[in-house]
Amino acid sequence: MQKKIEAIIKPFKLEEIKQALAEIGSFGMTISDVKGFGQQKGHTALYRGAEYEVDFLPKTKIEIIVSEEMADLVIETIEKTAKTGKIGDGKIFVYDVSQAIRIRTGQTGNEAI
Amino acid sequence: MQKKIEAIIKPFKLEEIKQALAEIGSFGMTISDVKGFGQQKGHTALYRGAEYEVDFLPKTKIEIIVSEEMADLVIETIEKTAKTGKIGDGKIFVYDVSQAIRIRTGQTGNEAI
Amino acid sequence: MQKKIEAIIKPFKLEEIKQALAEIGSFGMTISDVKGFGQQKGHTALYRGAEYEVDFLPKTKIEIIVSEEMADLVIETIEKTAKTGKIGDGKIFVYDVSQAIRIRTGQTGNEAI
Amino acid sequence: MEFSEEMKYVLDSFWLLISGCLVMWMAAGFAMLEAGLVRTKNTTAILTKNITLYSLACISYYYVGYNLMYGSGNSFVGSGVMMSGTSADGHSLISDFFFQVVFVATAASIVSGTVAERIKFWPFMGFILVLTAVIYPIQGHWSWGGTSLGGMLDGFSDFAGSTIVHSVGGWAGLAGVLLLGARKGKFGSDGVIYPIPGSNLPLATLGTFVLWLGWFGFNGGSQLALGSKADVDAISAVIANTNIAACAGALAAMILTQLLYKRVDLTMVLNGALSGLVAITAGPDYPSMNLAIFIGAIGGILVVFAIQFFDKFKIDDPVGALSVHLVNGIWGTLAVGIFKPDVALFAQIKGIVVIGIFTFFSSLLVWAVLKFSVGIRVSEEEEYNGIDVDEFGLQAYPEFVERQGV
Amino acid sequence: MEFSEEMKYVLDSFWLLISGCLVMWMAAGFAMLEAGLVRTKNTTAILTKNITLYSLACISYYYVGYNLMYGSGNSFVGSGVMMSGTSADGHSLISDFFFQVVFVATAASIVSGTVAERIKFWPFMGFILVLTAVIYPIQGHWSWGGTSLGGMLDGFSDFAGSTIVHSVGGWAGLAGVLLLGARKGKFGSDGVIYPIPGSNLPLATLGTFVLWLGWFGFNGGSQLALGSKADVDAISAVIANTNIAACAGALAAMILTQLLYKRVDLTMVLNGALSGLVAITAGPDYPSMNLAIFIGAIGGILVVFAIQFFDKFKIDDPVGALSVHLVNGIWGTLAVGIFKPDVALFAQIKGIVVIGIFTFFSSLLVWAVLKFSVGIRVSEEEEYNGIDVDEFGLQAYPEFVERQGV
Amino acid sequence: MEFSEEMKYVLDSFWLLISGCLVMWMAAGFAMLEAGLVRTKNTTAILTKNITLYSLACISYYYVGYNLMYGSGNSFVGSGVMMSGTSADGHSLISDFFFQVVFVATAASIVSGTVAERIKFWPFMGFILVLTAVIYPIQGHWSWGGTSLGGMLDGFSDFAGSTIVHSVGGWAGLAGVLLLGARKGKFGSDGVIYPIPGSNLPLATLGTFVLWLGWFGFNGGSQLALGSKADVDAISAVIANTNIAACAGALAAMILTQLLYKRVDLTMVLNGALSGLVAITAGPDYPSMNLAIFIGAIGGILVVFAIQFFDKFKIDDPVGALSVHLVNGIWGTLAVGIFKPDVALFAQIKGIVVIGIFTFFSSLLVWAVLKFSVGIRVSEEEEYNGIDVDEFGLQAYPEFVERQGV
Ligand SMILES: Nc1ncnc2c1ncn2[C@@H]1O[C@H](COP(=O)(O)OP(=O)(O)O)[C@@H](O)[C@H]1O
Ligand SMILES: Nc1ncnc2c1ncn2[C@@H]1O[C@H](COP(=O)(O)OP(=O)(O)O)[C@@H](O)[C@H]1O
Ligand SMILES: Nc1ncnc2c1ncn2[C@@H]1O[C@H](COP(=O)(O)OP(=O)(O)O)[C@@H](O)[C@H]1O
Repeated sequence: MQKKIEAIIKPFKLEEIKQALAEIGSFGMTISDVKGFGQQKGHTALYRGAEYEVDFLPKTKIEIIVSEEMADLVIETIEKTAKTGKIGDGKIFVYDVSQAIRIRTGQTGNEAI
Repeated sequence: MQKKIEAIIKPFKLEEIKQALAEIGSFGMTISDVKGFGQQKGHTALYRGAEYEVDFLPKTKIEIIVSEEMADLVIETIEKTAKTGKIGDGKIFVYDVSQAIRIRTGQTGNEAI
Repeated sequence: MQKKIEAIIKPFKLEEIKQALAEIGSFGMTISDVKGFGQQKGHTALYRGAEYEVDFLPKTKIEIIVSEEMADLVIETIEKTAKTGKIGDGKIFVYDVSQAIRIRTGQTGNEAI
Repeated sequence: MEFSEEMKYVLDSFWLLISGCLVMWMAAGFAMLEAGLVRTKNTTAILTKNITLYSLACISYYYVGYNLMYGSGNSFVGSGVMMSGTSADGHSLISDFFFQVVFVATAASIVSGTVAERIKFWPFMGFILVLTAVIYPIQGHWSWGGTSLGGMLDGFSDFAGSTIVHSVGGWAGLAGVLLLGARKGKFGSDGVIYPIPGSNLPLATLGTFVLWLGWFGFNGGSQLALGSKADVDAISAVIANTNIAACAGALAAMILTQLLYKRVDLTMVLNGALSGLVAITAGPDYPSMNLAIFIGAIGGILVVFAIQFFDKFKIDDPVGALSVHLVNGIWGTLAVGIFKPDVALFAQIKGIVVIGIFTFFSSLLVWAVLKFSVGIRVSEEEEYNGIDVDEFGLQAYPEFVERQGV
Repeated sequence: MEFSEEMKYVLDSFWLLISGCLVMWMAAGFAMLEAGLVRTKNTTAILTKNITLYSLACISYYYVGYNLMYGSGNSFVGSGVMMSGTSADGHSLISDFFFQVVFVATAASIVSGTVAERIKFWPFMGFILVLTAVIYPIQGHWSWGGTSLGGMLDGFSDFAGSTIVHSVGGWAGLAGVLLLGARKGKFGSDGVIYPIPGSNLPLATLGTFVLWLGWFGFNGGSQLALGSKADVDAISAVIANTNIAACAGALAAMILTQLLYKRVDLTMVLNGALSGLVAITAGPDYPSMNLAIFIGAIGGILVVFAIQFFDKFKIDDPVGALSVHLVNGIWGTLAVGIFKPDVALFAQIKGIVVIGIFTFFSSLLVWAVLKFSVGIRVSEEEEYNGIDVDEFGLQAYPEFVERQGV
Repeated sequence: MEFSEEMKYVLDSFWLLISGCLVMWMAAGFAMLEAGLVRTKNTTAILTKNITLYSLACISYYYVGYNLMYGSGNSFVGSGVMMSGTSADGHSLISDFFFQVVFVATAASIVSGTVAERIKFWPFMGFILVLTAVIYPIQGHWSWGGTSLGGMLDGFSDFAGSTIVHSVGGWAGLAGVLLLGARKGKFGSDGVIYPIPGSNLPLATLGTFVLWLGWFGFNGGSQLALGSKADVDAISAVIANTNIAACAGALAAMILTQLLYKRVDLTMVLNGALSGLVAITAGPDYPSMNLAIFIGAIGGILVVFAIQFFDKFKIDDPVGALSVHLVNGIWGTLAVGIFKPDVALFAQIKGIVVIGIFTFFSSLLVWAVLKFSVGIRVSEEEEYNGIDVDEFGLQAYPEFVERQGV
């Protein structure tokens, strides 16, 4: 079985995480731009004399599908690398994958990723 | 255990939903821009005399990870707030989360969210 | 129960897949822009005489929630249509959905999708 | 014709043509400024309006307006005979027409900014037709047309149009806004103001620079002659004063926003520069540069407070056109009365009021007729989706992903 | 030199310089217009082409073209001796060169729009080299060079180049398109047309305004003299007519698209304004403003139908350059034959046909040589990915997220 | 005044005004170029700086700089009495002031590009104040002010300011960069260079075209007279040479980047065109077009290598301003010594060195005072988040989604 690891991180940490993951031999990931808030809130901005709230902060979402065996190592690596110790560092969520297929070859399961 | 609540909504409902969720004490969410269609289809546009179909309509995706206990309340709140009664209001999908980690502290499970 | 089918494809295949799915009677999908790499790596670019790596390639993510019965047919259709045989064709991942709700009507389960 | 006379004729006409080209260029400036200050979803609409209103203004002013303004007629309105002949006294008649027509287009552009993001296209064009063919020319007939409205405007002095062009555009826009209402989501209950940031500040900055450049023709050309030492000296003063008033307006807004908001607000700096330009326009010829700096700086200060003032009264003016053109058009005209030796402040006030009342109420009438016949505002849904998609079927940046309510 | 003669020399040369600056500015207009009407993925490519083609055109025209065009030589082609000396009859020779060179660049810019989004860079530059050094100058030698091609073009009248510049650019582009084919995905089977919207309409609008302004130099400068009452009167008429023809073209396209599509199509309005400009260019000096409005309006109508026509015949012209420059270049030249008293329609037709055939077939030959030697079209994959990334390694908006096939 | 004398007065003053308008337009060019070459997150900042620095430069030069430069005073610095009177010898004094003031703004604009993306706003404005009120005028007093610094600069020839304007701007910027350091993330350890692509190439291209057009006024106006055959012939040569040198610079960069990188790099082509312009500026009046092409082409080549050179020495210059203005300012000034018959190369070198040393060290002093008092660099976090959000509270494109670290 495979696991999906979904990490919401500070955008500028992406490069570092990518390299750290390459080193432990995990390849393949999908990323996207998201916005969010949690304990870290947005800030107040001012436009032409009127105040307004910017609630959502830019974050990057990383999605990695790995085999169950690799999952812990990948999670640990992300955790370590993404951490700055400051508020807003982000979260990691893990899900079960019930099927994985490589379109080009039709391979499934761990061979697909 | 935690649940992931994924709601596809009309973009202009986001603000309202954010406030409604804050009131019931749920904080933390991640949003992203998506496009989609369902029963609500796109429309025909015209450019320099030639017609074309715009199939996908802009939607906002909200992702919220909550504890199992909170899940129903959050779902209900989104459902109520996002509803306009008109076609294209969107969907809510719920998934199991097998692990949740707060990167900054290493906390897991309900403490992570 | 419903399944979530998540396909990461080459962007220019989207149109074709949309049509193929319409033919087998699946409607409703959500798409988003993502970037990723796997076996297909990025390329080297040059800006003002300095080289740099473009690691991530643009991909499109399709998310479709279908009833368990339909899932295999949808997967097969995507697989067939998205395939070019060249590296970077993408992946399909499948997950369990624990709940699905149509906001407009409150319908749940297979009726919601 | 004697040689020296001919040279003067050539140079005077030529200067009108060059100035006219510069003023025409202001149409591009308005288009860019406004496109930069509205939201992406209404950008195609504002671009379309700006290019078509310029086109319509030129044609309607040719067929009707120019003669209502400069035709003999009576003291209220000109003759209405179509422009004819080729040479007027001392310069080519057509060069004069070309220079004048770009002015009327400027007045019309001001309106488009004020009513942006919610007006329907065709009623808007209808209003522009009346404004450029009738309203603007009639009040112009009194001042530049020389009739003084039967003496009422005696002594009124407006070199290049702080009142006659800019505040006329402002009054016409204000009348529209009052009947049109604010954009959805701009004003909350209990007096909260939700800012709606402009979508493309480089475009807005470009537009400001374009207007700034064009203004050298707007004010410089209003000398209406070039071919003598006195004329070129005057034009030099006009251009240098125009430039430095804009600088002063920008710097004043820069400093004031830093003091008020603890940050320099670029959109206010842009509006500040434009305010300096509008303010100096009524009299760029007489002041020393010191005074031009003062007049421009007051313009830059006024615009910041005016924008807050209009917001407070829920008068929603997306690009700040009222604060720039109406408020500073008035200020600039008053300044001539205060500072120019041979001009009476009272004559200036009378001019501002008479022209203001005429323009505001005639505009209000036209807007009202449009509102209660065909309607002037897009539907709520159209406004939410953006006028571009619903009314024009064309997005301004179709390939760029936009933030949706984020 | 007598004083009055010297003044005329000064003013005439000066006017060529100012006009040349305005026409040079049109290079920016084409760059912005085309960058706004292609997709983001091909924007760097079109920008690069526009700035380098202008540069190449100036240099090749200096070394070769100018003399092929204005050198004595025979009735088919000029002498080919490099431009020399400083003053021509009555004005500075270099000012004349500067004014002429920006014209050839204009013709070249038209081609870049037509073949956009799929042409390879270096073969394109090769074509531009031949066009600006040889093809354009040879046909220009017949008309503006004054040889009349041994009498064949007697009576042919083209004031500022509706045919000589605009339709020449159009024919050269058409020849290219026929050998190049349509962009992938533009035409489906069974006649379906998939529109490919331009990516940045503010840029396209800006480009249109820039061209409009530049056109005052393009047409006004073609009077080639300023220093007399007759000249400045003529220039006044030229500029006023040029302006109002553009207005009429824009309004005609506005009304027509509303009638045909139930919506005003901004890109058609932009093309309409440009069509009015191209149409008036063959004879902006003689008509009344009424007639100029008519000529421009027909231009605005023609362009709408021409775009549909080319689409129907699967001739893929991303920015509408053929419809604007070729079709309206022809219309404008015909209009002179129809309306100008001393010009025969038949002479106009002969000129259009002779110049058209020469330009089209010589261009076709050059394109064909390029196609069958180095190839002119990027690979399918490159076209899909965008020329910017694959050929130029540089995205135009690298930080903006774009929609991918959505 | 005799008629012919008066006409000359009119034309000379007029030409200064028109040229001044064109040079003022360069402020827009710098704003667009720099806004296109920085990242979206610092775009509001660069726009704000460009419009406010222009405004500040005009006012500080009026109150202080103009008289330090042109006032009698001693051989080191002018009198410092505020500009007064209206007509100077042979032309309007104010037209001269207007033309001069836009030059000082150009020098200041160069600095803003060099220190972009990390400088604090207010200290930057402080530096600009000193540069435009004191540093630029003092060195200008030696050359254009005519004192020759007591003979030290005898024989130094700089027609329109390759050294006096462009490399002065470059030296001032270089001093700033050395104290400011590179942008975070530009240079890795072990010599790796991480390119930071500009965010909006159409804007950068537009800026280049705007500068190109403005340069016709910059160089052409530096003839300072128009009203005689000799003058207009000179201006013709100046403008044609200016144009073709830019073309040559663009083409040289195009070819060189193809050879070096196997791709044409648009940003280098833009810098190449600008380099040709800077290089010809020291002497656009004397060369043949052949020579102008040569000078411009060397400029286009130099800029490519200079950009790599500065990168190698970790001197981070986001828009390439040092390579364009400093390096080619020097090259252009040397070229006059090499090619212009009556100019000694040694006098040129002396001029470059003396002015360079003075400007660099006085700038360094000012930057140092600012650095060690209020600080000149934004915080690391501010730099990461972008100056727009943190310092200006305003995004340039608030609705567009940007790539985050992708
Ligand atoms: N409950 C949640 N559900 C979904 N996303 C969340 C949740 N909580 C946080 N996030 C995402 O993680 C990001 C960082 O969370 P935050 O609480 O600010 O940081 P930290 O965990 O360091 O306190 C948020 O911006 C948001 O995108
Ligand atoms: N089966 C599906 N899978 C994934 N996303 C869907 C599915 N059905 C709908 N959606 C998403 O939900 C949005 C709203 O769905 P739609 O059917 O139009 O509305 P409604 O539920 O009100 O009838 C769609 O635009 C799409 O993004
Ligand atoms: N392990 C993974 N986790 C998440 N996404 C992946 C993974 N592997 C590949 N992808 C996504 O799928 C895309 C295609 O994968 P790739 O391996 O390049 O193609 P192929 O499967 O044809 O060899 C990638 O660009 C990436 O977005």
